Amino acid sequence: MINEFIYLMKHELMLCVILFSLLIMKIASNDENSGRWHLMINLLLLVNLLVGFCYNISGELFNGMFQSSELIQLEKNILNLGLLIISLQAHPYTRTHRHAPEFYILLLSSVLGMFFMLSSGHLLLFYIGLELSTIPLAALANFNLNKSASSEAGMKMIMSSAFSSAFLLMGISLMYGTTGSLSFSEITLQLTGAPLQVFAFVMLFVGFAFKLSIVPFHFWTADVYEGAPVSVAAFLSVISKSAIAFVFVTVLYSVFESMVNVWYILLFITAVLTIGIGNLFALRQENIKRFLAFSSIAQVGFILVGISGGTQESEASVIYFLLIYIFSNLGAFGVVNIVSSITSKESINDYKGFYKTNPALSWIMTISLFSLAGIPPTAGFFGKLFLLTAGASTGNYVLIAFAAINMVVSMYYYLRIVKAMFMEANEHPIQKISFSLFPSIALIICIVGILLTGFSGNLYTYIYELSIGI
Amino acid sequence: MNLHLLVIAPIVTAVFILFFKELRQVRMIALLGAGFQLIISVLLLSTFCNERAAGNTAPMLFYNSVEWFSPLGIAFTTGIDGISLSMILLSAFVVLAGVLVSWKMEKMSREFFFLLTLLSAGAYGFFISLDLFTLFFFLEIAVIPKFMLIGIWGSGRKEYSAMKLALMLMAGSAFVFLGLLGLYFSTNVGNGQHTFDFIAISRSAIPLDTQLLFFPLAFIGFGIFGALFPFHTWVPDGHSSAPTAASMFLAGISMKLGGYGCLRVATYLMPEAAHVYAPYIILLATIAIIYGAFATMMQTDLKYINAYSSVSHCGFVLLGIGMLNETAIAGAVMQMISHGLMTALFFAAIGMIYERTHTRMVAQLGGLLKVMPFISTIFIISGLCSLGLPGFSGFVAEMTVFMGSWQHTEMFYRIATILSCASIVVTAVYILRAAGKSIMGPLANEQHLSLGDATWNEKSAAVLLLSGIVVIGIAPFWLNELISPDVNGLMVNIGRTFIP
Amino acid sequence: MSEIPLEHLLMLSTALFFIGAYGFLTRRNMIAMLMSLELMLNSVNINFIVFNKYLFPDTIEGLGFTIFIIAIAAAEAAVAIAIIINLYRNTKNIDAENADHLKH
Amino acid sequence: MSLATTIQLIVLLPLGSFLLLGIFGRKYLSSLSGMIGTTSLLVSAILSIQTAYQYFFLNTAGSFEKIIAWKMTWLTFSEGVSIDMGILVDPISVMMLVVVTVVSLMVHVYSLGYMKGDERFATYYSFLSLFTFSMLGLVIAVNIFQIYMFWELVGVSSFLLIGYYFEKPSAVAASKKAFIVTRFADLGFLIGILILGFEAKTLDFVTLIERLTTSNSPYLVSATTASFLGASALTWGLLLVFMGGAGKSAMFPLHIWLPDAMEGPTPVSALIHAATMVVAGVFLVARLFPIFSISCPGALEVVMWTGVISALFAALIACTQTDIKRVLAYSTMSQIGYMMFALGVSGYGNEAGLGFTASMFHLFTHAFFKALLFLGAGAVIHYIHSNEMKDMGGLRKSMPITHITFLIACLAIAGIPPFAGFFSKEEILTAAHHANPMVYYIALLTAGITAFYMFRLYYNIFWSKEAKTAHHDDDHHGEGTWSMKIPLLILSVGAIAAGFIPFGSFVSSDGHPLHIPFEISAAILPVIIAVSGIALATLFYKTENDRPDKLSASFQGIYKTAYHKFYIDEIYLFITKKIVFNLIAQPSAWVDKNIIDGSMNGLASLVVWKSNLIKSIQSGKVQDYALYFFLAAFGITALTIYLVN
Repeated sequence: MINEFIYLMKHELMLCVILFSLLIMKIASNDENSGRWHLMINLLLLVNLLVGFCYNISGELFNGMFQSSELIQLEKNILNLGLLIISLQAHPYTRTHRHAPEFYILLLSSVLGMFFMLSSGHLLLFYIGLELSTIPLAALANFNLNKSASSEAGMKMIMSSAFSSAFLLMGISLMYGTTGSLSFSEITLQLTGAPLQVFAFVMLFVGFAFKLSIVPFHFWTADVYEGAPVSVAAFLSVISKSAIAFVFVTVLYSVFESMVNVWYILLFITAVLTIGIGNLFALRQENIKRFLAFSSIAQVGFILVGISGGTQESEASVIYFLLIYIFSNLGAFGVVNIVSSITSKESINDYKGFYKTNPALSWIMTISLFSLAGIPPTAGFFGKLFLLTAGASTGNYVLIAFAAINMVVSMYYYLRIVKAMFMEANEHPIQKISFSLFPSIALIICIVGILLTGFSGNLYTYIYELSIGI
Repeated sequence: MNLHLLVIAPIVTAVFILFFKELRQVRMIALLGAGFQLIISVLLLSTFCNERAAGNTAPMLFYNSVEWFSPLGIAFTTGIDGISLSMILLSAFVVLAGVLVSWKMEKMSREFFFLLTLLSAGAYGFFISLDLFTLFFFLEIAVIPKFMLIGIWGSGRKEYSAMKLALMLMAGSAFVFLGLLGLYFSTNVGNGQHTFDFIAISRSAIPLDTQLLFFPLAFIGFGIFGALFPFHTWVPDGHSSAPTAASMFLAGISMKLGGYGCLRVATYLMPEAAHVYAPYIILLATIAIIYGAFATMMQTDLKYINAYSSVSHCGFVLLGIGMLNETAIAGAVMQMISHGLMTALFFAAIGMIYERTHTRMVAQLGGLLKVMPFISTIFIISGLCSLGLPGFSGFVAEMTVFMGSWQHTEMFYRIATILSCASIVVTAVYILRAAGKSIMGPLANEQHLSLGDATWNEKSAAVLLLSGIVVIGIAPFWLNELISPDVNGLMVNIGRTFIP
Repeated sequence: MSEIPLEHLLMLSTALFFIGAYGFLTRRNMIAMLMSLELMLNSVNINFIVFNKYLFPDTIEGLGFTIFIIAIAAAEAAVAIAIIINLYRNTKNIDAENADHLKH
Repeated sequence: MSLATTIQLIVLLPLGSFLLLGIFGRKYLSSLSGMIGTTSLLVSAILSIQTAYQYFFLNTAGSFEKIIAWKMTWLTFSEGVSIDMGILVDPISVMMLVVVTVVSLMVHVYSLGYMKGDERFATYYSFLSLFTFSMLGLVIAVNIFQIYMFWELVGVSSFLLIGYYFEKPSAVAASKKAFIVTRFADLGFLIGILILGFEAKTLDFVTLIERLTTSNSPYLVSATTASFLGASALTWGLLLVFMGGAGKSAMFPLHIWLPDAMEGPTPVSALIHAATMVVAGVFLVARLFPIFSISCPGALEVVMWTGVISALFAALIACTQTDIKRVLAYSTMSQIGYMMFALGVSGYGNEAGLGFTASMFHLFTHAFFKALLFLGAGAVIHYIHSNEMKDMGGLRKSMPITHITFLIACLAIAGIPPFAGFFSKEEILTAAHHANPMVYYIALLTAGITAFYMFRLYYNIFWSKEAKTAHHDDDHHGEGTWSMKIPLLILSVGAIAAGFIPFGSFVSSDGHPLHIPFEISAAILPVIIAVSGIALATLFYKTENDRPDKLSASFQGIYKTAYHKFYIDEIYLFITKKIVFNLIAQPSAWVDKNIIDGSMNGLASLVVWKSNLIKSIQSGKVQDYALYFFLAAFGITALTIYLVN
């Protein structure tokens, strides 16, 4: 019994252990910013990642409120991996920051919230997890305490998320009113498709949409990314997005399965909007963080296309894509992180002639961007095409055609940066940057991931076997 | 014989290149790699011919399939027939020549040769894959290196052209992908599973309305690669801004991906739709041929001249395909090969001239025959080849297309054919104008007197390509024997709804 | 004493929700915005309690949820106010209109 | 040696020397190249004469059959339809073998002296060999496509040789003109081939002719019934093929390239633009003659009129030209006109086929005296360093051999017995007389004019005033080396003797020997006219006087038009420059640049414009965001509920 409990909640428990040890250290020690300390925390996260892989069993706790399966644990492991990469990349930033431990505490508690959300079998736990993952992020967005942009970002984030959670709660309450239960299994049985229920569902959907920054609920995204520290922006765009997407797929496919006609319409509309608007805004960005924000919005649109398929392939493709997306996006953010934390240059024009001074970084950036754009042989190619293939299974080729054409548009702005780095001259290019071990490890992980994940058909097959679909 | 070698060899070469920095080492490795590829392809040819001679009439030889993304019905399936084999040979020739002409690429040589080799890997992969997804994968692999090659090492409005090329080709592949998805979902291998397997799809009867929807997508998609009017505008800019080797690859290989795809994927897999759309294809092809030729007349830049003439010549490929009969399709395949070699040679010659005189403007050139006899001779020869002189490959290909086209008795087809024939006159006009001004005539610029003739590497590149051209031109029968059985094979499918 | 019908209470909560939303959208002062947010959350609370009492009296899921909402709202408000204070430190005002340096 | 190997050798020897000289000539054996080329040609000339001897004299059968000595399938289009390479031996091909090799040999020898010291000596000889190879391949073709291929090769080697002095813009222009005009004609040829091949389902001459001549054969029936614009497919096919022939043979109105082609070295003009290549058109018509005359007399009519018009037209122009090579060029054109209409008036089979024989006969003799004329002119130019009559005169003393031979040639072309031209021309006129009096009288007139302008030329060169360039005598090289004189002598022997060959017993339309009775009565009138022409010329040009100017003044209008070649060139220029370039090429280039490319770029800019349009919604105010959120939430709800129900 007890060890089943441990096995099922091992991810959460592990995180709690790290959190508390951090708290204690914060209280106990006074030189929390030494290199030793950073090494330690990253090692802890590595351990955390590795622990995630052992004893994968599926079951449920607290009579169904907390449930776990191999798939969920896989997703948690993916998140852990991303977390590790981010903490490695954050090194140049945190090393110079007064409150490094708080940074990690907030980060980890947010991840903890995501884990709860992932394993939630009950709307209450889901809600708690959601808030737990959101609120610390708002604080993190504000982590450059004396930068006005940063605090503006934090403000925008907390305000909009609170506003959206009000809608989410409204949806939950109505769902409760119409089904008489808050646990997913119960709700599934009670769905009738009555208008009020549809309304409730749409409100839930909106809550998700906000977190996934689906157009038209995306407005906070770009501002927050721009204002927040790069590592936080990376976390927002990769980890929290993937977590929500995982939950989204499970909720749609297993809980609201019978409402497929409703959410297909929703997905169709929002996917078109998300891809289109995301691209149109990404086209005209000059700040690279903001650019990445909008590009990630567009990426979400593709995820929606994949989800709309509703088959086992769809679920597998979405998870597979998110894994690849973590590598690709973190690769790009990693470079941006290093550049901005060392030279504090964040405009795309600053990257002109980048190749002359930093060939390695430029290649990493290029490969990551190619992967985001879906250009072979990078993994992004496979990820994106599988999403489209999954989406096409509904026979709605209009959506697919739209997405495919937008892939070309996105190609333009990704290549634009490559062009800036390789082809355009610049009298004051970014100087030669030398950076510490941690970020380079992170970047290497990303590149290896980008180059290998795509070709590993077995990985896809593995995910495919775990996933259920409708 | 394992076809994977064709893909592995370039990739290994590319990886090796990354380990070196000096131009001397890098180009040596690239050269070895390219030579090795050529050797492989020739070996492949011999084994292929033996197999066929031994009476192996399987549609695809050296068939081999490796599980990849089995849930999605994607496998790494490879195999070749005469058509793809000839394409592989073409690529091998062009790659080797390309490496040779870019022998003195000082600027960022490592990256240059790396991308060049990667590009060839894409081409080989495309020609050997029998799985539509893999095919598409390699098709796209062949795009982005071009973007980098043009954008970094190009000349003129290089960024613009590079971006334009990349975007248009990507748009093309987007269309292709939609077409492939249509095919994919119209297959069924039990319990709702679909497959990308080429042969399986070719055997499955695809409903006509599906074909009518997806044939245009696939055909236009590949057509953009193959300079289908009016989606050809990347060709002039791309070719003219690209460095010599890249232009050679573009014209010699990339545009062939398009033609090959139009034939193999679009037309072969969706024959009924092909018959429905044939008139439109022929219309566009004819426009491309005649209009491309006339547009060429007005060009003043040697590379633009050749680029536009490529539009015109690739029109013959699409014309042959659109005619949907055995002779014409055989002609189209021949034209692909011929055009590949010839245009590559032409671009090589132009590149050599440009390297020396630093201009490509016809007006600023003149009397080069006196200064650089070899290069000028090469220039004239490739010009003569492109105006379809007997003894060179162009003649064989074009005549085959014409003979095939003439077999349609409808007035529309006849007019299309006559117009296409008329283009050979226009071709003669612009080729002779270019040659007459820049190669013959009085010396335009006294400084040119000091210029030297071709170096050994340029000579060998030219001779390599020239040998291909001449061999096909003198003895077309072997090429015909190589491809015609497989064209027959294609016709079994394509002709299955042929309305005489 | 006669019981208040469910509909009325629902109307109340709905009204409260929209009043809150209106406040959130119109008030310039961020603190005021937070307060209107509280209104929205409370309307949700009313929903939960009402549903619980009228439709499913034999469970207490709704009531439990309410408690959690209140708690989390408090936490949210705390963080929000902290951030607002920080913003005030940096820009010397807490007018939502003026916090628009990140845009387009 | 078997017939096949002999002829293969004849053809391949020049090819060999072409490759040898073309690849290694410049560097290694530039001095030897002349000898190499000449020897290889000598061998093939001997071989071809021997072949002719075998074929004509050791032939036991009563008639001369078409023999396919050797044949291979070169490229298969569809079953039955294929390009074959092979050797077709029949009277005309054998005759042509002899003509080509002999004249070519003469030119090779002549060039040894004429081109001596030229820096691209080797290239020159390799081009000559290339031409000879292609011409030989043309005459032995078994397959209409084979003839087309060598046809093109001949064209390109002519292009290369005209443009041999590539630094002279005029030479380059002339070579381009020659190639493009003939190319245009070949377009017709090609389409003609497509039509004939499609109708007859074969490209082999023998089968083709057999299928399209045997009455009520299905092919013939379909070919004659399928009609387009009033004419049957067969007529179209033949006319288009003839268009090709007319282009090569410089028939009106496709003749404009021939005069300019004189920019090439004179020996080249002698070989290509007088004796051999330009008669390819005649040869082609002769090759397909059975089809013309049996199945499609209409087309033959066209051939005849084209020939007649060209003959007269060219003769008229020739009277006014002052560049001696151009005069010769126009006389060539006019003589070929003779051959053409001779074919045109001919029928098929024994007696009716007189015209055919005559035409071939004239082709044969013409080759000799015209080559002779050109080589003579070459010698003169070599001596004077000018082509213009006004720079010449009184050269009979300083270059006696040239003078004599040139005179012989002039007499021959003027048709004075007993020289070669007399016999052939006489036959042609007889044939025309039988067939069509109209043609006959025009032909007579032309004969007169021919005699006139030839002697105008002759007197202007060798008599009349003293040459301004007489002071050359000290430094000059006389008449040139013996290598230049020997060919003149040999050819003049030909020009005298060739007429006595009983040609009809060898070459005839159907292969059966044809005995042509020589009737004095018919010969008298032409001779009188020719003599009067000569007399007139003597009167005007023997000594320097002002009669010519008076004459030209009195015929002001006609003279000017003739002098300007009837403005044909100008018409062509108008069509190409004004219409093709300005109205077709430029617009298409413009459309491509602006409309098509513009639309592609327009797409891109449209997207950018859109993105600028919507940038304002990202206002940066959190409350706006909340508002959008609010509206979107309820909007989507409403929409969904609406769509679901």
